[in-house]
Amino acid sequence: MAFETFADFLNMGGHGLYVWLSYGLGLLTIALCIYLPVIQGRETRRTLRRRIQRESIKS
Amino acid sequence: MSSTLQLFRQTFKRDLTLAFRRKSELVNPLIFFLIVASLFPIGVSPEPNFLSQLAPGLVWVAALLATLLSMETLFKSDYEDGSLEQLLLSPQPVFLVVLSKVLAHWLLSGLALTIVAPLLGVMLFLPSEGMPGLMLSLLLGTPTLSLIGAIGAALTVGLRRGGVLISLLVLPLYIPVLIFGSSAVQAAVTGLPLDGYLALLGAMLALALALAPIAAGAALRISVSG
Amino acid sequence: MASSWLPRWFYQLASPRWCYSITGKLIPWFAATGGLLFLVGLIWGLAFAPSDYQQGNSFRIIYLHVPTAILAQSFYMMMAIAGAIGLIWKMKVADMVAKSVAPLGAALAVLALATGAIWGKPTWGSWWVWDARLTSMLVLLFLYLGVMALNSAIESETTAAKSTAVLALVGLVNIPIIKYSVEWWNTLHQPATFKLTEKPAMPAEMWIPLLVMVIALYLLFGLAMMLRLRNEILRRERRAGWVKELLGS
Amino acid sequence: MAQALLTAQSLFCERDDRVLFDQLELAVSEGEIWQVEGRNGSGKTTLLRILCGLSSHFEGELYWRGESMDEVREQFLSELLYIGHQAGVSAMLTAEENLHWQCALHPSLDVSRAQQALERVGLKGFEDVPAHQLSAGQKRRIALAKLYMSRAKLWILDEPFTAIDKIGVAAKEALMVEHIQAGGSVIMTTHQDLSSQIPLHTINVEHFASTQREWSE
Repeated sequence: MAFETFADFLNMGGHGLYVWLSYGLGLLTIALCIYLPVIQGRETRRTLRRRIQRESIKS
Repeated sequence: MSSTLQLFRQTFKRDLTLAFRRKSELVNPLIFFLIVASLFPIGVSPEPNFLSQLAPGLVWVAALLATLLSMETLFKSDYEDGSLEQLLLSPQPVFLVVLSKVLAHWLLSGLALTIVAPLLGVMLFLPSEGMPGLMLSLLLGTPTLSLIGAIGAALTVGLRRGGVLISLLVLPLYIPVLIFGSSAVQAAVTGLPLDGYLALLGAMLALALALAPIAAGAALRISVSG
Repeated sequence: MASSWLPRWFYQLASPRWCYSITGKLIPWFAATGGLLFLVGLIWGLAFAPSDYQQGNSFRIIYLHVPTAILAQSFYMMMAIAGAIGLIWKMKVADMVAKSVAPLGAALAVLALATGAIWGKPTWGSWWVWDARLTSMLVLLFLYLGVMALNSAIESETTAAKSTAVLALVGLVNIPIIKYSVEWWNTLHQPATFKLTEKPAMPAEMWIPLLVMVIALYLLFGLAMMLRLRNEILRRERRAGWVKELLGS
Repeated sequence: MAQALLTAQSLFCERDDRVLFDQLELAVSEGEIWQVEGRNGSGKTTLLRILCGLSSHFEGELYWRGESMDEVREQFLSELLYIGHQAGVSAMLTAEENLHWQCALHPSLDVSRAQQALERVGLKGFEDVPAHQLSAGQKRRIALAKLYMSRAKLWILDEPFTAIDKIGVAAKEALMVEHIQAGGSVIMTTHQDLSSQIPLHTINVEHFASTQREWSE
């Protein structure tokens, strides 16, 4: 462990703002990069399913 | 083989003829070049010492933008009137025609810019020691700009609003030429040897000469088939 | 597909259906190992790795900055190579891979730039410095943006895929030239200052978490890529029988 | 039996989510004139562009003289004359300059016949006039002059008679008959009715328009 206390850990030797800002941005980006395709996928599947149903009713 | 050379020559002649008949397209890049360069003294500072420091970069940036501006027309009218289809249906290699067109285009844009450049140098107080470096670097650098620009022009020829897009595609690729070109001028101003920079510009030109016409030919085929 | 000397999996890859099912099987593994390694690397890098004797704890940004920078570059390579495969073998899946990779690569480049800038503030005293690495990363981002802009400007999907492949390949040839020229330009303009990441001989307790983070991000962004790819496959193959079967039941 | 010059097998093409044609088969032999039929937007131009190799948006196989198109493309191009929707005439060049460049592009065009060809299409006296000063019909005729100069085996003509008067059309028809009698072939689209003297084969693109693989709105 490189830090004595949890407050030290948060403070990062005075560089807390920079470190936590970077990691916050990083986590956000990674989460979005994975989450967005997941909801897009759901959306695509839903519209395609609807189309297929419409097709099968017609024929 | 001789028919291939014949095609190269004919295309070259044709494009020069076309350029001279469309006078405005001929002089527009040059006027643009002059105007852009004169924006800096007005927009930043007219102070001679300051300008002479910036001059190498400014002239190069202006030359780069002027070349870029003129690139869009390279294949546009041929695309619109169907000449491009005829070109692609030629049994001759397409890259050769592209090369010939780029050469004609460069003569009237890049070379013309190179010749006008000393005028800009004077306007921006570029020390006279820098002039040879300026002209040599432009002479070696602008053909590379035209060749790379041809790829961008070929990729965007079928698009209605290709103008802004082509800059977006091509400008990042221009950065190495800009770096070495303006460094060469800077070196000339400070009295350092130029050979290294010129050799690098030459190497980039050689690479562009070898690859760009092929890439542009492929891009034309793709654009026309779309 | 004229030539037959390529291995069998190569042809299987060409099948969107096969690709869809194989990525479906791989995704949970990527998610699990990627997530786990990411957690390990994150905690290790943030809490356990020793702080740098010069930069202090701001050094810990390296565990995000370096992996994203590496990934941004290798994703570009992946995009260009996938594009080339699409051009040469007319492989639809390769086109879809290239298209799925581009936005992720751009996001990675943005992240690398952002973390670099944030790291720059305590190190250099300003948010932005025209450091060689940051500058070439910026140019890489421009290349990504160009590819994405071209792709969205062309209506026909096949034409868009081919055009972007050509552009990505031209960019690929240019990347080493840009890198070299920017580095050289940088040394010319600002004589050797404090570099962000170049450290002679990093101790093991510093670089092992870095390695863990690199692998973790490869897995996570690989996961994101596969998710995008699957959406793309569904969208483009919507008329194929197997998609109807898959979604109809 | 006359050898098939150009063969297309199981062509499939879709545009904007619409299948233009599927399983389209076509075999053009020496001495045949083929007319491609179909309504506007049914894919006639697309088919011609696929056949001559301008468009690669299709699935299926093309053969030239029985060999795969990919392998004999250059040979094919040297025996092809294509006049597209766009005439391929630069507005800023004169008729003569236009033809000379075309001859450089296509060795199958005989440059020594340029003068005569322009006369035949009624552009005598207009050789030195830039094309933008000519009427639409006259511009079209510059492109059609190539028919009189061509040694190409296969002509692919997309609406060649747009803005051409009756006499002009009749002359071109005679020329096409001459061409096929010499062993050439023609594939064309046209809205005009052709004279009944011409031995015409027809293919209707719409017959191959598939509704099976299509999404209805």
